[in-house]
Amino acid sequence: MNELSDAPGQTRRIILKSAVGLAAFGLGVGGVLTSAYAAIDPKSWPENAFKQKSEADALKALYGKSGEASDKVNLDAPEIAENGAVVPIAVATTLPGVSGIAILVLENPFTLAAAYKIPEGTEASVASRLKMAKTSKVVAVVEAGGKLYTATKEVKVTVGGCGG
Amino acid sequence: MRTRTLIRLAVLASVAGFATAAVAASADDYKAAAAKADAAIKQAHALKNEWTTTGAAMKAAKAAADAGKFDEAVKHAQEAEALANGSIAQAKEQEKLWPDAVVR
Amino acid sequence: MLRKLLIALAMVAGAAQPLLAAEGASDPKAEFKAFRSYFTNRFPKLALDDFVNGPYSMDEGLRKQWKAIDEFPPYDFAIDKGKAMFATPFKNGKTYGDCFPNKGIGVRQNYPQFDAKSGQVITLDVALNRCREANGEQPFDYTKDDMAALTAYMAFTSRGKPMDITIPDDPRALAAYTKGKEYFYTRRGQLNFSCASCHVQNPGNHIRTEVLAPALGIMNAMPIYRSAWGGMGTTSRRLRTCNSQVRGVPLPGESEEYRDVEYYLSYMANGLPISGPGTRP
Amino acid sequence: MASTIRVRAIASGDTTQVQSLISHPMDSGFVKDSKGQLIPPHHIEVVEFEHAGKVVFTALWGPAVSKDPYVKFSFKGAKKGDDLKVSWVDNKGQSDSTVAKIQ
Repeated sequence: MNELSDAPGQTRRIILKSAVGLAAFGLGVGGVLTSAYAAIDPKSWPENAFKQKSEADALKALYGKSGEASDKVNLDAPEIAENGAVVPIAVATTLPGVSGIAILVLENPFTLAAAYKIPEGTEASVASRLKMAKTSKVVAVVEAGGKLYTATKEVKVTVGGCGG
Repeated sequence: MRTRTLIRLAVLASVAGFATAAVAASADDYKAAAAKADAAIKQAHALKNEWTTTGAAMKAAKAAADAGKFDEAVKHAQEAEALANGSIAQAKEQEKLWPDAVVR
Repeated sequence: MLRKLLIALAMVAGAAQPLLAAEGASDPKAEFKAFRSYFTNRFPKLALDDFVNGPYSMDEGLRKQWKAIDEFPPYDFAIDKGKAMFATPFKNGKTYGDCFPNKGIGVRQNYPQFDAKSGQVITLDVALNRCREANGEQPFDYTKDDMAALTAYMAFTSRGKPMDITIPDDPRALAAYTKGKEYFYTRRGQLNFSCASCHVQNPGNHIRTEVLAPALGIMNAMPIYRSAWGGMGTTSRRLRTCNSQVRGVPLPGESEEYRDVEYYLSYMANGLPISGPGTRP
Repeated sequence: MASTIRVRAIASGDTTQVQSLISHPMDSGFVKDSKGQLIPPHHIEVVEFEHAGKVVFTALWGPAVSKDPYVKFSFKGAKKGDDLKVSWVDNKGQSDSTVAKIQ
């Protein structure tokens, strides 16, 4: 952890709160971050979207609109998760003009699990590993051509990933 | 499978124990019950075959005794004794039975 | 819920009882053959080398998730840590490598060993602590991360090498083997399960949705990164968890019983490749 | 100490496949410690992947991303030997970055 710096989280949190609206807007545009050479701009994290408890609210906070189901969105998730702590989930699409991909776990305490920005030149395909508290619908969201497209699949979880 | 009935026996024994102790128990009753349980637990320990539930019952017994609830304390101590005896019976029975399970 | 589980397991167990045993002394060679054919007969389509992948050899859905996780496994960090520890000299300038043949690289498949001097079974974990103590260092906890990282690295350098356990011509070695076998088949805990109840009689079956691993090759994957732990754990940690899961009080790490059962199971897995460090749900 | 970031970036033709694993607890804020106290949330919020001065991929993560998080994606326009910079920042303001060679 050579470059690990320990900034005061409290202060940053306050700064973040005032920047929420701006952050969400920035993501809606879905462009390249402007801080290419500098350190990451913490304000680029859409805090408000990650606080929402429903699919509709999360999508509204993240993209400012709602989605429609599409068979062009491919969601690869297991039927039964081996452990809710580590559920491999991949999303890909053949849709053109993709600018973002998000994954929602509807039964988690907060719906939005991860969002990815896909600039031009990057393929509309991403794999990651998520935590699931219990059996839930998982929603893959693709932002393409200014519209949102979704695919939904239920993943069974018997060993929850939220512990406790 | 004779051993499988052990658990049921252990539970029954603890219930029976509770029934006999239903007339308000004293600190001495608890001490006697705890001593019997401790002796059984020691034996189970020597056989390296303790059940986690035995320890939990003993802990509950001590907590109840500390709170002055001796009826409850006696009940839990008797439960612990029954569980410890179950594990002792299991260990002794398994000494003879385990070879039957070996893949040949 | 646990009662239901107990009854369900007892029922499957009854349906798949291995042949009744004749009492008597151990015959490791004959037992090895019988153990091997029990599993290959039960899973005729499974490649022999696949048994070491535990539940992933038994269930297609699990296998797919494992493959996805194994593309870049979270235990990589533990291997790195173990590698760095392994390369770091003790205060006296010596290293772990000095305690092992071939400097400790690619030797994991030869453990556990029977040690004629002490008359005991020496697992890799015990050998590592002996090495530390011989060089004036404090031993590691057998259930904690440091030991897990060291053994993970050593297993990694032995990946694919066939398990190669010997039982020397010494009555004490045979006795240790027999004790390990006894531990494996002895029912314990309030739920009245033996190791074999799950891993001989019910491999591939579910406890709720957890898939039970076959006993054949089960040690080849050690140590394991369990999602349930969120980290790498030693063989002792896994055995202690097994004990707790059947409501038995676990033994201290690397107790004689644990070492002996590892000896027995590793001998049964002779010829099967080392797959450790493994991942498990 | 070693970097918290591991990267495998492999170029094949015009496409580079990137896989990354980051050592991080990703505490969700819903798990209790051994004393029954809630462990406060501690998770990575943003991960950026840069090639030739351009951000080619950004991950925005909440507390529901697994411990030691992993991500895989592919992008075009890089070749063997190019640098790929990976950096992350978490909700406590901690951060790390590394530069990997595309293979």
